[in-house]
Amino acid sequence: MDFELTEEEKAHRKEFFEVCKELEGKRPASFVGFEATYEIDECWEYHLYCAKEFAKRGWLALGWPSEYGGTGTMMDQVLFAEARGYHRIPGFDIFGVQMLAPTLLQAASDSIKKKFLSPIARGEVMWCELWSEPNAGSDLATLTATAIKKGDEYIINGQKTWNTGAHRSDWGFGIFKTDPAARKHHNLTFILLDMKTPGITVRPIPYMDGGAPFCEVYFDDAHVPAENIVGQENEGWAVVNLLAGFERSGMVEIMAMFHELEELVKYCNETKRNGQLLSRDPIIRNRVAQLACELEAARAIAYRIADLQNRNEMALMDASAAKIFYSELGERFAFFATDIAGPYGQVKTSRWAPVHGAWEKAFQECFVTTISMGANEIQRNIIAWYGLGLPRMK
Amino acid sequence: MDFELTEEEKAHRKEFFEVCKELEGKRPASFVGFEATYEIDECWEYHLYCAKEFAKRGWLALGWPSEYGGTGTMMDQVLFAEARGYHRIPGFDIFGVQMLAPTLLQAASDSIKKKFLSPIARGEVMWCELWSEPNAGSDLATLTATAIKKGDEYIINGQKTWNTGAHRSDWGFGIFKTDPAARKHHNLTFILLDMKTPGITVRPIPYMDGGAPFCEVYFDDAHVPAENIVGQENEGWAVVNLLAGFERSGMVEIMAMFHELEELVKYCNETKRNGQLLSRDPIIRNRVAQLACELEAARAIAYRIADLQNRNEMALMDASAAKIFYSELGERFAFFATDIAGPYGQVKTSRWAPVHGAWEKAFQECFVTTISMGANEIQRNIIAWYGLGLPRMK
Amino acid sequence: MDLRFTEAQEILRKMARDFLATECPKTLVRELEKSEEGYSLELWKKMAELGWMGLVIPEKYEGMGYTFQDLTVLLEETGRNILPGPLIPTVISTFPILKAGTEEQKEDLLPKIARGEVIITTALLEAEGTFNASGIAAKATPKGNDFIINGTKLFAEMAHVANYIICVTRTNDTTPPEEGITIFLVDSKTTGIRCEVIPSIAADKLCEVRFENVTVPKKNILGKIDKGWPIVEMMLRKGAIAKCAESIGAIQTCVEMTVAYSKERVQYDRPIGAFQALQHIMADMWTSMQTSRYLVYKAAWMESEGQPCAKEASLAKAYVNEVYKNVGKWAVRLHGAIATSYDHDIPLYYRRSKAADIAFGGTDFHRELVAQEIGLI
Amino acid sequence: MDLRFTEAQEILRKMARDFLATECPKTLVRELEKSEEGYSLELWKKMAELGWMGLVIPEKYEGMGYTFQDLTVLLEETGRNILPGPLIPTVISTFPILKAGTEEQKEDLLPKIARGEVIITTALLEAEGTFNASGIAAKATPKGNDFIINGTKLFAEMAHVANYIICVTRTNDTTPPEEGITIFLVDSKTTGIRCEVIPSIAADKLCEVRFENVTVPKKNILGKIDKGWPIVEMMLRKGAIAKCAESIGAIQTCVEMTVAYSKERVQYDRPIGAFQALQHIMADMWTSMQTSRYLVYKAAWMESEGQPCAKEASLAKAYVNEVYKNVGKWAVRLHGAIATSYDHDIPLYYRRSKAADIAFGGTDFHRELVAQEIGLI
Repeated sequence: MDFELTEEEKAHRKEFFEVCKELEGKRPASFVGFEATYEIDECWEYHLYCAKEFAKRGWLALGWPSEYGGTGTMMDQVLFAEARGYHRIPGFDIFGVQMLAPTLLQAASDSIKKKFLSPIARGEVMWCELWSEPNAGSDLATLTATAIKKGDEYIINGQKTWNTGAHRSDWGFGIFKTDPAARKHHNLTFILLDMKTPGITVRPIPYMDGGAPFCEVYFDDAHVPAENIVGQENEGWAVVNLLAGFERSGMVEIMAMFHELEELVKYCNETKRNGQLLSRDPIIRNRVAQLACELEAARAIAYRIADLQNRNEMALMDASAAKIFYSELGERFAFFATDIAGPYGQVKTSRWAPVHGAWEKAFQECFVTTISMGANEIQRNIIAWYGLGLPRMK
Repeated sequence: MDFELTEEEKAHRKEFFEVCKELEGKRPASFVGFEATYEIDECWEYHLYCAKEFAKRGWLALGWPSEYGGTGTMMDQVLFAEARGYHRIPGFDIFGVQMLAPTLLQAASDSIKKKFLSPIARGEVMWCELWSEPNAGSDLATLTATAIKKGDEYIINGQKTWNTGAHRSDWGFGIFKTDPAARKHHNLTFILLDMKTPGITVRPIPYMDGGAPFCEVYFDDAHVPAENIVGQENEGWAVVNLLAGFERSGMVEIMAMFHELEELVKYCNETKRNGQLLSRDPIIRNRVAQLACELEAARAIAYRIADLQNRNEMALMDASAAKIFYSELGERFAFFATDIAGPYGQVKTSRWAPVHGAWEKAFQECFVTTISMGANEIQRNIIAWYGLGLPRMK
Repeated sequence: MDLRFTEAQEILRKMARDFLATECPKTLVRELEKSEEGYSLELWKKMAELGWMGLVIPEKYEGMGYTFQDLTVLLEETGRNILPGPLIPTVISTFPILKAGTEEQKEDLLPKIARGEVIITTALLEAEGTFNASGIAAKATPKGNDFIINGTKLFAEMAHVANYIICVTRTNDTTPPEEGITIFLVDSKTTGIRCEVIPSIAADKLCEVRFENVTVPKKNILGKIDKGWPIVEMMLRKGAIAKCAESIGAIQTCVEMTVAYSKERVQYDRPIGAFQALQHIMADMWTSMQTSRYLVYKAAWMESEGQPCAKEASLAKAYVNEVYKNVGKWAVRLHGAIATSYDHDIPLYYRRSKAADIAFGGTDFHRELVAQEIGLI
Repeated sequence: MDLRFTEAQEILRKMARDFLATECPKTLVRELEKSEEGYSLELWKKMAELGWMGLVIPEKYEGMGYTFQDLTVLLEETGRNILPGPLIPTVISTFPILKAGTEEQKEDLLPKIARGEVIITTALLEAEGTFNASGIAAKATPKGNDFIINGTKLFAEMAHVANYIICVTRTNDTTPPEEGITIFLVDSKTTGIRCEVIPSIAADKLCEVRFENVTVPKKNILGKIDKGWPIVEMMLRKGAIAKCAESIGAIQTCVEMTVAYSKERVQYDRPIGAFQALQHIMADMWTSMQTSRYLVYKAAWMESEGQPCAKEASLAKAYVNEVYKNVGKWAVRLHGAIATSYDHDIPLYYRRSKAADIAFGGTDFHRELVAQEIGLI
């Protein structure tokens, strides 16, 4: 067993960190937490800028086959994620680069690959995911939005919701009922669509903290070319499951928390309460240390997942475990950091707020990771049913 | 809303505490935790002695109708429980006095009441419960031990298990299948039986810590008079449910923990580590305080239950909540106290053990409360289904 | 012992519940969050008509003469519905006047408070953010018949609309921290006072209040010079219990809404409330609510009866702080994405769980008080 | 990076697993718990034949010359099966000899250890029960070519059967506590040593060892006079990682047994493993196991590579301590009453979770080390 990186990997990692650190210097002050990417104009601009910076180095196509412009290895993806997470740099479209691209590489026709991969690698087209509906959250089998084929087009009607950044994105990939008569799991098609298509209306949903990372998307006779599908018609379920496997790498979030831990330590080392530095309070020392333990445990399992993926092995259970663990660690971190800050823990971004209000923001935004990307309750089912082989109650 | 006791209640409470305190002085050193009652001869003798002391004051019949020798009120039961718990005094047979007696009062024939209540009130007959079987733990509907009527007797065959103190007890009450052909819940009869009946064999089960509070009981053609049943034949399920309602008062356990908390505080105030009293360690102060909060919360809900029961109102949800809460608090208490003791936390009763090894013992015996008397998972179902009205999955 | 509400309390509860349901819908709550004032004058006047601000003020000062326990019964309802505005600051700031005010101060202020004409708040915390006396640095210096106050107070709730501010100052820094504290009743219009709203998670209009050479007449001292800290402790104790009562109401709403939603929301062909894992979480939410409830009721009763209850107040606050945040978190998670929306009611409660935690002392502050009370030396 | 075991490690694992399954059934474990010695000489000899005690001893001293990581691979298996006896005390006590022993000491002792002829343990803790240097009061006083040791050591595992005791003594009490510590290699047969077994939750034969005017020749010092503490720190670090590896194996058994039992045990007409509330608990048990596992592997790898890893060792120990106790607790609860029986295997693991927590430093001890390592001043 060997945790050592190769010399080449070390060199790459160094470069990823250097570039990200440099980009950090250009980050707008309003960028507090990744959700800001979608919420604030200057943050979205920054995202696009970073994307270009990454693209020109080939970093949006790490581990891809060289015929589609790929560079580097699967391991580079992991190391790059570490750097982006630690320095909290956007520019990496999780929908396009992380989820769609590997799905297309495995499941799409040549023409689709040729058409869509290159703009993703160039950081030119930003994507959103069109998954959930008001009555279909965790349970995608009850979707109702339809795409009815008419000639060489699909006519799309219905509503999607909780679409991260849909109001910013150029294109979307989604799943629609193409054969309302067919049986469950064999009536859905995975469709790529231009978000500027007439008949598509996007409305941001105000988030509890006043931001708006999520949207509702309405379809009213939106016409989409029939060629823009991935996989077979009515067999989109298989594509969704494939894509879901690329969805849950926690490395970015974990490394972002590492940075937050450093900020927390700094805050404790600099802030006095009752005439004593917070860092001298044994209770705080004890709890911050426990956060550090959990964070290191999260990173350890993220490496385990990377190791499996590097060998193209399945990481189903570990990925679910990691997702549960880092997302709930995020909750604990937010609760604990706002506690440490005392009365300042409730202050929103302003001159009174510690660390730009990041902790108060985290207190509310922690749900983005626990609820999204397969709610943790679903992840626990996955571990129990598919991992531990426990019987599924009918 | 009024938490004040009446003058009479205060006087009774004072007397309960005084007598229990006096009895505490006569307690053998080997009595560490209530389970010792059944495990150690001199502790069982002490139990019998205390029972007589209580009986002569009428305290084993508190709240009973006067025709059966009852004294005092339902509230006195609660106050008496506080005193016994706080001073950790046995002598109160939870099976006979707490569970069986009120069941008989509500559901038994006059002849049964006449025959069995008085010996209970006099502290002369000790009871055990014959409930679970190897394949029927939480789910009593799958019981298999049979009692087949033959003339004016039942012939009992089969096995019961996890019977607390069965090897010490004079009589047992149990539930047996009397009509193997009838449908579920209408084939069981609630039977009282003399544990000296030929054909009954009792074997103590060694507990993980080396004690033996539980037993297995084997029935091999044991003949029991048919008159010794409570309720109707084949309708024992209703009696079980009635009895279960008397099972879950946590006041004794909660008050025992209050005493343990005082011992813990004393230990911290007297014990140095790293040249400093444990009580000066802010981490310990913080955690002991949290235990105190939870303990007070447990006592508060126990009073709530007493208040409901005093008015003959149902306390189903609250009783389940209290049981979950105090039993898991017991786990936390045991974990935390053994942590505070550092390396001494692992020491069994001996000259090296803090507080006579009570915490090490609690580390193992905490399961007696979480698992027994309706495992906490079952209690959570009760709250969810019957309390919150959540749908039961088929 | 009778742990039921009295008949009068049941009437108070029901009236409050009905009133708030009609007069303080969640649309108004959200509107007030975004408003500058943070309260509705119209609603405030109606509350005054119901006697809420004067609930614990004796009848001779135009109050209702109710008990502290009755107040907590009301606050459980305001917490249940959410009632933005200066009710708690005003009511809690009334206690120092009742306790330590001169007859003149009482006669002047109490009727106005009861009539809803005067809003009061307390300015206690400063830069260090501690609830200990050592954190009080704002200085009051005697000058003739006046004192001159200098310093900056933080997190004074609704100070921007208050008519009076109870300002906790240091008048002696040669003594132990608790023994040099003096409390002033300050007219908020006095020259030298500047107020700024700090943006906060509950949008509850916590203010920075700067005192720059603010002249306050000696007769505006509440209690005695240098002897103010016990009064602050009394306010913190009553405030902690009051906040707990409010939290119990909020927790109950979170539990009820979550249970109700779980019965309606269908996923995988059944209401999500049929899933055992979620059932057990809801059972735990209920259990933590119910264990909190009687802990708080006990403390409220003791305070109401005038029994010493510093321990009980701190036990309750330390416990309920964590329960509210945890129940709030699970309420969001069991609702799923829908409850992350600003327009949903659950996050209104969830965000307030953090504010409630902080108000009148956070968990660790109260745990330390508990540690002292249970005899840890 | 390749987080798979090497082929040699897989062979070691498999051999250990098969060997222990045959040679160390749970009946033997329970028997040894009740025995006076606490280990089986027969088994010990077989283990020696497999080279376990000499695993990390260089080949020139008749050892196997394996790495520290290989040792943790073995210990994961001994933890998985439970192996009572002095393997960990002996192996961990070997490191000070390897690190600081003279060539003479090495040549004398290491082959005997490797051959299973010598059992060693370490006597570190004293009355205060702290793992800090300040807790070392046992005094070693020079006298000619000897030192005279006086003091009482506690919790020295298997000292009652050890041939040698590594005794950590104070030789200077005018310096800071860490700078006056000297380590002696003491023959356990020396006059003045008395040993008594302390009854403990894991029945792992922790001993009180009293030193009364025990004469030890100067040449038995390990390392240098007054410079022993860094060696203790090294032992605590390696011991912590070793104990974590053992714990991971135990945790895995608890998870596997619980999952398997839940598939078999039928209640309410279905295997209890079909109940979602229990499924989620088992999913959490698995998650905590797996997050622990790679944390421990990382620390073991760093230690094995000679990289500084005080932080990683403490991170792992602080985390795994709690995971093991918690998984053990849930293993009992999900099995139900059956697992409260002394004759069931689960409580063997559960009881050991408390002993594992304490060995080489409890959770709070290691959290404090972590706090220092992450830069809290």
